[in-house]
Amino acid sequence: MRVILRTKPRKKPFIPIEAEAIIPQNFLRKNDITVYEGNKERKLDEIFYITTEGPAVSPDQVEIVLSGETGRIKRVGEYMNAGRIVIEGDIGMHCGNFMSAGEIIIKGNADAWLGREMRGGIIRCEGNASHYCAAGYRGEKRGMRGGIVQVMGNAGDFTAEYLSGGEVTIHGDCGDLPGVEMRGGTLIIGGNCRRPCGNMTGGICMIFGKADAMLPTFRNTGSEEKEYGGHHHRMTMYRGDIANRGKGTLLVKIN
Amino acid sequence: MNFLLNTGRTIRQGSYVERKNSDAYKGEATSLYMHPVDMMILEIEEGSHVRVESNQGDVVMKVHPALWISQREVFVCLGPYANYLVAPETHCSGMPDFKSTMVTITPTTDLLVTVAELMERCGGVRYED
Amino acid sequence: MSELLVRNAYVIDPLSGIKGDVMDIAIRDGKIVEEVGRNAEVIDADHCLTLPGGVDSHSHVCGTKVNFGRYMSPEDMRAGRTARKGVMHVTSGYSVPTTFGNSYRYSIMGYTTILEGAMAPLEARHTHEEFTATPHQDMLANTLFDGNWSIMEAVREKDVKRAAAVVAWTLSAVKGFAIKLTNPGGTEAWGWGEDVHSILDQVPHFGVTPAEIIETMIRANELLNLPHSVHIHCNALGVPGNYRTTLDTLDLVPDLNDKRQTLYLTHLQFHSYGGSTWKDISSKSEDIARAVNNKPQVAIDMGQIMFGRTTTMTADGPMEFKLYMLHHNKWSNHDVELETGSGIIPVYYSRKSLVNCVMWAIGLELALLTKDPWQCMLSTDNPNGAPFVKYPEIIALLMSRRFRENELALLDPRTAHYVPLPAIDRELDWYDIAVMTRAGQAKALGITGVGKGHLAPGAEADIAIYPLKPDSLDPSTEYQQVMAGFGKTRYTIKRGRVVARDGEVVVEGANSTIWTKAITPPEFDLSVDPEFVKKFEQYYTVRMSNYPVQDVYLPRGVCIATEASL
Amino acid sequence: MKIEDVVCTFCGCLCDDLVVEVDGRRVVSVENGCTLANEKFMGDHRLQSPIRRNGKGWEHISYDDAIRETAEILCDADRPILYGWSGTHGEAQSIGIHLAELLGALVDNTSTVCHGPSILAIQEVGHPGCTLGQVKNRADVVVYWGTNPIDAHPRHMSRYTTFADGFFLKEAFRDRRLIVVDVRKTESANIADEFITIEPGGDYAVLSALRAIVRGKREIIPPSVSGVSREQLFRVADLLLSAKFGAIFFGLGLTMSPGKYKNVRNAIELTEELSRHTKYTISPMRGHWNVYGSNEVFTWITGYPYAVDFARGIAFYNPGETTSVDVLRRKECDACLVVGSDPGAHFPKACAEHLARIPTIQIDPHTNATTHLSRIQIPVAVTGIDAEGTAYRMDGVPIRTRMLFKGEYPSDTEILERLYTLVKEAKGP
Repeated sequence: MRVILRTKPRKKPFIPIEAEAIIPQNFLRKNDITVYEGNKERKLDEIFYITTEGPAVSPDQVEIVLSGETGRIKRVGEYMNAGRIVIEGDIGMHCGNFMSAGEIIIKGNADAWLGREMRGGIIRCEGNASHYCAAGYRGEKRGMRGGIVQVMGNAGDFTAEYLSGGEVTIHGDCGDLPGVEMRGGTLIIGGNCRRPCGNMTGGICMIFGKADAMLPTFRNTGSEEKEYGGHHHRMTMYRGDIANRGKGTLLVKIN
Repeated sequence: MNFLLNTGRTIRQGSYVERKNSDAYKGEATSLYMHPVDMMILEIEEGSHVRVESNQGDVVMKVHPALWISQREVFVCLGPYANYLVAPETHCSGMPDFKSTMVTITPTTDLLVTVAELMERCGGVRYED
Repeated sequence: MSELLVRNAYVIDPLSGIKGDVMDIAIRDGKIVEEVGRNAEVIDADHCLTLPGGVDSHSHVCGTKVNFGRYMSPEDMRAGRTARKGVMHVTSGYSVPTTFGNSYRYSIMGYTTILEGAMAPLEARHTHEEFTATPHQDMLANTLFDGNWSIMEAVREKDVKRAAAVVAWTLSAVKGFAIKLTNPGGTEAWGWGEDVHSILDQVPHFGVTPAEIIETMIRANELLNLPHSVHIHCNALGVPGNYRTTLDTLDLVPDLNDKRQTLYLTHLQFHSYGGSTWKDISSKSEDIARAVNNKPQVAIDMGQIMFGRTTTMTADGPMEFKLYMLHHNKWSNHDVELETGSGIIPVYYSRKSLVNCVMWAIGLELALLTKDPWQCMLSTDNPNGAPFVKYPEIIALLMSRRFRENELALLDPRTAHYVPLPAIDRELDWYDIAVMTRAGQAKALGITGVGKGHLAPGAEADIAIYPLKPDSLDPSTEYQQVMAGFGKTRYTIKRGRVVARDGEVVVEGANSTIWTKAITPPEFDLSVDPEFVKKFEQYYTVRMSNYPVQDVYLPRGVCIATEASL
Repeated sequence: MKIEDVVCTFCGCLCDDLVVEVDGRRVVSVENGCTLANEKFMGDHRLQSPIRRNGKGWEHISYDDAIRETAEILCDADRPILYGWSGTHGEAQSIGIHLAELLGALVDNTSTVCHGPSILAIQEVGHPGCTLGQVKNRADVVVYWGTNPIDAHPRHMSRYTTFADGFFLKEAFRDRRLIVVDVRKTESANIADEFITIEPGGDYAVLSALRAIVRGKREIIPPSVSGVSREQLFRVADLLLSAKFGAIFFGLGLTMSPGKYKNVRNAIELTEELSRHTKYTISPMRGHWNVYGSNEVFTWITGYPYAVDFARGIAFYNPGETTSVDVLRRKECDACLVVGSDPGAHFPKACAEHLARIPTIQIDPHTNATTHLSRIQIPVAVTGIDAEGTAYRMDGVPIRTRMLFKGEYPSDTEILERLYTLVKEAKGP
């Protein structure tokens, strides 16, 4: 089954829409799916033109396609456990929160908290991701625990904060403090970043661009070769964060 | 010439904080503290007006020499003038970069504006007692 | 005049000697009366278990440290959220719910009176503000004196009367209810990053021992004729081998009061550990229960832990730091000048942890081995051992050996070597539970006189009707029903008004705060005592005139005034 | 009439020892106060009556009309925000939060642009703190990091630290060591035993280095960290460790610099590391007199200290998403109520522009920058002068502010109660 959701024009286009109901399993039965526009509950067809093609008997046979002005739509794919969501343009915050299986493709940019506390499945963002990509929630000790996040463009600050499992790849640049408080999993940064892995206690972070403002509390333990983008790169290997009894591994390309 | 703009509290700003439309408040909130060496480079005197410009906008301020600040850094007390230059980006922390705005400073003969005028530039309508 | 008649209630009212009679309860203007007119509103209890409203004699629900527990834990807040609905405000939180969350959840379980376990006098105003926002329960505040400089100076001078005068002034100023000693002497030592390890350790700089503080305060309390006894959180909480400190403390207790205990020892589970390290920790519940059984002048509460996530919070700052060193999660601490301290850390009690399994067993053992239910209250030291919403499960465990066996089977198999629980057959009955959850608690707190914990004419009409029919229910096997039944009343009645029904809160509520004022002779009035006034002038950072809690903070205050024997 | 032990409602020190002389509805003199207190109590620049924007000008309106219109605006909005709260007493804050609950509004307080990042840090690692009297009576090492108390909290040093004699420190100024850390040489730095100048944005690295040093890992420290020499770092670490009771105070120098809450977290973790060796506490220098009160009241009602979104009925909290600056920057909200704050002056320009774009109503005693951005302003009494209520000092100690005289203005509580009643009627049961 393919469900196409195209946004209708809105009177107040800047008010965010919360749409955690947009996940494949909810479209199996013709439920009264609702979303929120600010503090008002709306029926799905008040916000979208809806087209449904073909049948499905299980959520993994459902594909949802979102198009139009989708940059303010939050929480799409939250708790998704099967199927596929394709976003033709940009997507709002918290896309793929707690996702455990299935696939989300974003053809534009993703707003903050992409794949927050993700457990499994794949998110692929072809544009840029904003801050806290593949990160956690305030006060919680573990962020993303499993699955794969791939960002073809750049990501903002605090990328993969509290990463505990799974693999996050940012092919472009990251902002400040990627991998901060990281405790497991793998973070790969194809481009440049600042102050990577502050306070990390575990996991592996590899930086194939430049790492500015490296923190003074990482111990250089030699070098190693790593592959990225079809090439082998010589990397300096650091252990840390020493400020925090950390046993994480940080690899930075030798330029 | 480019500078890093830092903002913070001053006792005078605090003193006039409930009189934001007064000349006293305007005087303090438009005071820009700069290292004397930078003032020499810019060829300006104490009390000279400067145009301070960031990627958000520009506003006129009055220069005061200060040895307690490093070269290439300037200080303005927190308030609407400094905030006219500060970007609203918070890095999803909720907190703007109040202490690290890149600005360009050039001498000017333009006048200082009042808080009411500044707010009008933001789309407001001035209220006068 | 409003009248209500509860008909066909299966009543257990231990303080009135009613152990399970089907009867009617008449209510007029918030009080129990002999009879009401024919126009009274009628509730048919349909032979369901009907008890006086629940009383919790030790819970952390309001005040500086509780609120900090919320403040620092957005992850806990999101674990239990409800929207505004009808008369109910928004609630958040699981282990440290918002004030309305606490109030509604307690109310749904039939609780109508709660004692906040620890209030720092300097921050009392905060506790009272939160009391007002806990609208379904009448509230009381244990007031902390464990590290109080004026008290320790009086103890050093062996001046019991002066200690009593300090207590009298302070309780009256901060609208407190009773004396609380949390790790006496230890919280002052923690002001230097130190602790006391036994009741005979010296408190740095003050030249007194915990034992001296405890003995002095017990006598001061009785000089003031306060309704409750001294309420103690013993030294060395949570330390393997600490049962000796607890036994030493029990040995200090004289028998000074014929109406109630002379010392209330709280969350005794945390104080009944044998062994010398976390590796060989064992249960010493039998030694402790034996001492309690031999001393009718003491009362205790369980401090049961239940498996899962919770937040620990106590005035015992040094203990929380030790706990932090074990858990490495987050740690807050808040020392209060001249008075006390506090600490908070989140914990997860796991069935996979032998230590936690032993702790779990000890709490139950204490309740089962204490012969007289009036001496042992049901508690989790909410939220330290578990959030209070676990009470129904604890009740079921105490009433069903089978349930305990099923649970034991899920624990670390080594547990049985360290605890006597598997050999204990006792199953508590409905009467025992009624004592341990309200009557005994009201008696221990000394608030039966203001109409709490019983249903005799003149009592406050605080009533809990549970969907449980003791005539046809066997708690030993049907423990699931017991658990469900105690989790949600059919009716919770507060001061004659139905406040919750079948799990729904139906009124906004308006509670009272109960506080004590001991009237002292003029020569013991510390508000004009030069030494005492000097404390404020020189060492406190708040002026003496700004310290007392103003009446406006107790919109419905109930003062229990006593005549001090000074 | 002279009134003693008056509570100053200016900064988070909440000094309660002022002596204020009042003549009718006028303050005649203030003793014991700092410059800021004197200005606050002696000031007399109130807005006279409610005003409403009328095209390109303004008109005076009645309180009834102002409140009714405000209720209508808020009820009509799909994403209203209620902002401010730190400049009023707890009772008013409480009504404000319940109003937000009723409206399905966002509600946020000024911590959002002061110590919000400190709260985020505390939510990650906790907060080993104490009341200020602990510091006064015990601390032999005091650190001010990214804060300039002489300007922002003028009596902090004389009441609680450097110049305050305490029980265990009879001659404070001689017995206490003072460390000041800043990017510029502030007035406070001038009297420090040790002044550390950090390159802007370098706090995080310096704190990490100090943590490693305290852990005994001196060998990995490079010769210079963010402009601070290794020698000075070692010297400072030794000084910190020599304390019997150390007290660290930090300010916006940490919360506003790059990394924001991660700087504060690092400072807290340094405190925790030091606590393994000796007694240490850390405390944020809260700005507004009752900003901490707003955090407390928010927390016991909603579970969260600031930035709470009730749009979905439940309380949702996620600073960065539900914080005022972000919401205004994204042009999300369609109405704003400001109470006890001046976002026009203290938010970035882009936020002020959005406030001008939407109906903004301000409840405040004075005209300020936000006045010009508003549609309606309702003047109220000043808490601590002609209104009273609860305030929480920066260390959590609650103090009741006093009303010095009964003036002609209604209090925030009265206005908000009326507003709440109207909204409740409009929303139905």
